[in-house]
Amino acid sequence: MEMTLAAPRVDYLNVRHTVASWLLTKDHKRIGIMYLVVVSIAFFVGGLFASLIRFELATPAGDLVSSDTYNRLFTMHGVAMVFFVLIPAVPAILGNFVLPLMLGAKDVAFPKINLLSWYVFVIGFLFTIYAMVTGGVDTGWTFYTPYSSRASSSNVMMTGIGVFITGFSSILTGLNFMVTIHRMRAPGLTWFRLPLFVWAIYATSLVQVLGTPVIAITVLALAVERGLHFGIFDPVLGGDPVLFQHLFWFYSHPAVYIMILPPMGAISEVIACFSRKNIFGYSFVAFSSLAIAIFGFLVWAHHLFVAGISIYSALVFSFLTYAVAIPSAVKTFNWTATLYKGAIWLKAPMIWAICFLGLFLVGGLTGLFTAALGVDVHIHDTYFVVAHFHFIMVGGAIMGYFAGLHYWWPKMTGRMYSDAAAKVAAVIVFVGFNLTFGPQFILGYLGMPRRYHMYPEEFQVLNVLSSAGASILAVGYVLVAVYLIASLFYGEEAGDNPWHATGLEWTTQSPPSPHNFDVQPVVTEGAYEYSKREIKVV
Amino acid sequence: MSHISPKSTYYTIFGMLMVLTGLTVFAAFHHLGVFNFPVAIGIAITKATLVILFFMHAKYSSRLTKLFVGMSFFFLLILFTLTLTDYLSRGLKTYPGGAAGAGYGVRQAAPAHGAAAGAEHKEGAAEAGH
Amino acid sequence: MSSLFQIIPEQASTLAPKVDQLYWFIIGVTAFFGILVSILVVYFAVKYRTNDPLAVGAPITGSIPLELAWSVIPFLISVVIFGWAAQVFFDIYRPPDQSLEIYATGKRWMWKFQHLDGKAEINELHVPVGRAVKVTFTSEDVLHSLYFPSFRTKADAIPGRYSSVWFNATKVGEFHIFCAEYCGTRHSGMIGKVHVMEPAAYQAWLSGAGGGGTMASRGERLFGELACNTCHLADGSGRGPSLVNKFGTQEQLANGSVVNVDESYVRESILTPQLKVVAGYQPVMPTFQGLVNEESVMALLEYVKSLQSSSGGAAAAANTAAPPAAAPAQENR
Amino acid sequence: MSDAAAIPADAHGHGHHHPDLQHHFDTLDQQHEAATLGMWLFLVTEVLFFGGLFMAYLIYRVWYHDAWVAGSRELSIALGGFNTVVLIGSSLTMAMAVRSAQTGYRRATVGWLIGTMVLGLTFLVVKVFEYKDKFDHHHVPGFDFQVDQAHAGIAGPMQIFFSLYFTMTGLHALHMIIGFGLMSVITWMAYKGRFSPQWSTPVEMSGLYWHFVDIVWIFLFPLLYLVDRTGG
Repeated sequence: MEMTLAAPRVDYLNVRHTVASWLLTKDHKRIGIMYLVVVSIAFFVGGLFASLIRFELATPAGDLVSSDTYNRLFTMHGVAMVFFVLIPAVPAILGNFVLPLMLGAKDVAFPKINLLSWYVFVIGFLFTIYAMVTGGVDTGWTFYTPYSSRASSSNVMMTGIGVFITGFSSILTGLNFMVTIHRMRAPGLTWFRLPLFVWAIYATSLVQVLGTPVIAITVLALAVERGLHFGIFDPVLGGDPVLFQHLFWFYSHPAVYIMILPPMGAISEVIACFSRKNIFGYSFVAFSSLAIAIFGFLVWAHHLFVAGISIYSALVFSFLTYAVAIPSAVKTFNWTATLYKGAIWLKAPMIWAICFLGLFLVGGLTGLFTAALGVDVHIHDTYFVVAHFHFIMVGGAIMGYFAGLHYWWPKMTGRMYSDAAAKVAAVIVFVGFNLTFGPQFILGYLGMPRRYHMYPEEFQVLNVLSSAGASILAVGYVLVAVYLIASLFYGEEAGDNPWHATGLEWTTQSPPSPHNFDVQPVVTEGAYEYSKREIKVV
Repeated sequence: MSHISPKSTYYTIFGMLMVLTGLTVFAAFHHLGVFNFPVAIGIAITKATLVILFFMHAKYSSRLTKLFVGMSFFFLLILFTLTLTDYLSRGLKTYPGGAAGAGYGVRQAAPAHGAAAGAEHKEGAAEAGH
Repeated sequence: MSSLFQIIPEQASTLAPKVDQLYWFIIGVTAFFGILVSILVVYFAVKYRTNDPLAVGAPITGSIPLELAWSVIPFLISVVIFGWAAQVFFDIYRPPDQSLEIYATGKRWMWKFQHLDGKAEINELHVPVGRAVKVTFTSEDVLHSLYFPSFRTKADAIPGRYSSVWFNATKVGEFHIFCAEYCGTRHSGMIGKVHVMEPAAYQAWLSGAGGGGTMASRGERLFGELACNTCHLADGSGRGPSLVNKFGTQEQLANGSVVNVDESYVRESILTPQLKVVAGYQPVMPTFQGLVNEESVMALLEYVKSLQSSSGGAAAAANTAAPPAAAPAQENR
Repeated sequence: MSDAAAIPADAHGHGHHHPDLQHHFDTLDQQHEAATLGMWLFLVTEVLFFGGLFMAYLIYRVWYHDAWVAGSRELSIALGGFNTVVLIGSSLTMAMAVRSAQTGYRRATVGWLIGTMVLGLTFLVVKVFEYKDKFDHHHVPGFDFQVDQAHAGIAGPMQIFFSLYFTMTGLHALHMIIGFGLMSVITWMAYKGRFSPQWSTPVEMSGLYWHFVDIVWIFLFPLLYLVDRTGG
């Protein structure tokens, strides 16, 4: 763009301008931006479906769309949001952009594979979009057999292929990051000097590498059953549909941690920075990420408590589920304690982070209800569960993603957005979100099952509240898009380190040069040594 | 850089793999009761370990590599054991008894002309095609 | 029913208060921690706020005792919730011995209930108040889930096997039945009403029009029509084992293992008879998969269950004249 | 991108940089370690990928043992055994190819690689004949699946057996075809003299992949062909 003084600095954005220079780039920063574009499109698509769902549910009757359409709407909402927004949002966008910077590396370990995984992602997305525009898919994002393999007449195959392909993108990204973290750290950057975001990304990558192949094979088994009429889960032949659910959730529960761990990492960065403090209990927060990733693999069958598993097995999984709740609780307590005696600078990213804390708290605590066997029988597959996982995935993951995005936006673009607008947006989203999903807890306990197109009239009041909240939420998200895009054109220059943050990514220019660092950085201290700066008495 | 094994190591390992292959076939033709399966699996695991350690040089690799190899099988074991907590305590022998209706709407019921046709048990690819 | 301010559904079964008590307990625990953390976050954020970007916070890096405290205390509370919830769970999934039995099948998109005396109803279920009722059900097509919110119980209907829920209704009235597992187009239309009635009214309803023989008698008829009775002779001299007094016992199988003769085993033996052959018999029974629907299987099952001691004689009659339609069944075995 | 412009200048400058050292690594060693680690991580995902099917196999094998025995006996132990020998042999030739590359024998590398490819192709050809046999005997699920009279009662579970058989061996064969493609490229590179004792990473990586494919078969052979061969 236009620069005022001196010669314009070369950065990763202005080094070349051709379309080819973007599409063939191996620069992790440009790839991160390209993910940002695609994920934003997917977020818009998924959001559009969500709005239609909430419109329809404003009245008990099915008066806006047909049942078949409604079923396609919530399925496509789920597929778009889970596989194309939540899973890639923080790792592939923010992770790609800042991870090598944080490590003091020139790039990720395998830049070509990094680009490949973007293309794989886009191809998977195109397959899914194609499935959506040519009739959609109506199985629910969970693809339960035998409905998906035999009964559904929608585009299950095409969507399955899309999800399968996208899985490889996720695997390749995770693999790339793991190797990068192991092998590309700057001199002096020991494991316990790593920013917590890196720990979170590492834990996430572990889940991506270990879990994703299992869903790949599960979707593949579904595909051969549907396409070639093989029978692997087919009860007519003696197969067990519950086995599909086991395999599906072996990935899809840990996938929740793919979604929430990286935003947790981003939150650790933001909270440490804007409290001007070491994160409280650094090693506990760091290891809790790993613990969540590993324990996350031990709890999947809590999605199956009423699905026909043995009651003894349910006991085991319920207990393990409580075990995985502990590391999340530890994180929350540590974040809270970090604020204590901090020098808290309430800039926009911090407001987003505080809103994250509030929503994640609700999401996490309501997990105690769903993990409790006796209560879960009642609330399973009701709106209670819908509300619970939206609090985690939207209230937690998306809020955390936005906190991180606001935090690193000046680094990514070199421009500063309107702080006031960002704070207002955070509050609007927070309020709208609570209004949307708060009533759904009550709806769920009252017994309204999820995926219902029509519902008994007594549920209308709460549904109307929820729909009203959704419109507020939509306003909040649109506002974010508006001021972030506006900042590209009108935003003032951010400077290299607008937040006065520690961390290697803030030592280089904004936007960073194509090679990240002019001089190889050497690390001599921990990640959040704010207190070693000149002390100003608070 | 990377380890270079003498040729003789490779030939020895190949020989052992051949012997074990012969052994597993041999075992399959002998009635060992409940042990047939564990023996077959045991031999397969031994063979796989030989390949991993020597052909794939895991024996001479970094500890991290070894950790990853161990990790993959550890998580596979988690998948197996925790799924089995369900199947074992359901009563491993109680499996679904086939669905009576045999119909999902798109698939026709089994042959109509009496139970004799059940012997053929053609699971209709043709009917299910639409 | 002041639905506007209602936040829990009506408690209409003995299970409901148990579930709700636990629910309120967890609400109490979570509210405590939720409010505590929220207040701390807001309080710290306000108290320690500054507009000076160069200010730094106090050099605190952590505290092991605190970490231990907030790991161990939540864990202990979790264990309490876990234990309590497990107890409720067992109550939900273990029906009392003397339950009124009702069969149901889910198919897209309706629930069909069958009473033992032969009455069948669709998307309606009449039950007496104050008596334990056990619903045994399966699905004819895809997954469904039989959900009684006011009774706080549900279970998935899985094609290929039996599930069951039980409840003891405590209130007379009408309550929802939902399908809770997504099953396609009219998933949200797969709903119904359970009518809880005074025992007398229930009896009156039962003896009303409809019916057409008890389930067991229908099963007996099928037993003849399908020529089951040509092999399963009551005195055990047939090509198949006698079924008299068989239900609820244990059976020695040809492969050496032992199986409980329960609903699942009877069902499986009708549909896939050669998977578990009783010791001493040849695997000659043809499969009835595709020849009988789930309702007929349930009728047959109910008939087998009725063959206890005294009533066994009915089957023992073993009218040797096999219906011609089923005759080819034995030839190729 | 500027790095694209910067590297060739560096690389062809006959300076201290090896031509195959990518710009974002400091040393060939670091690059080699990263590649090795990446490949092993990829194999970790492969283990779990096949693991899902093995899980299904395990459950159904215990449930439907008779069907498993019957299904297994429809498979040719001779062809399966022959293929096992062929594939383990190809692992040996692959290991030798890696060794030759590491020690800098170009012709030997090419020779061993071609040997590996020939053995791999042999395996696939045999597999084609096995598949054809299954089609002829109507043992392919979904394609007019039939079993003989004696097994009519376990036709359903047998169909599950064959579903798993085809999915597992099909995926394995697909991996071999991919490996074959990889190997063609590597052989060409070896022929062109791209590898040296300092840098033979691609050969080593292909080797790891090929050995993994071999390991999968080491499990598939006893699990599918040798369920129980005692008695008639």
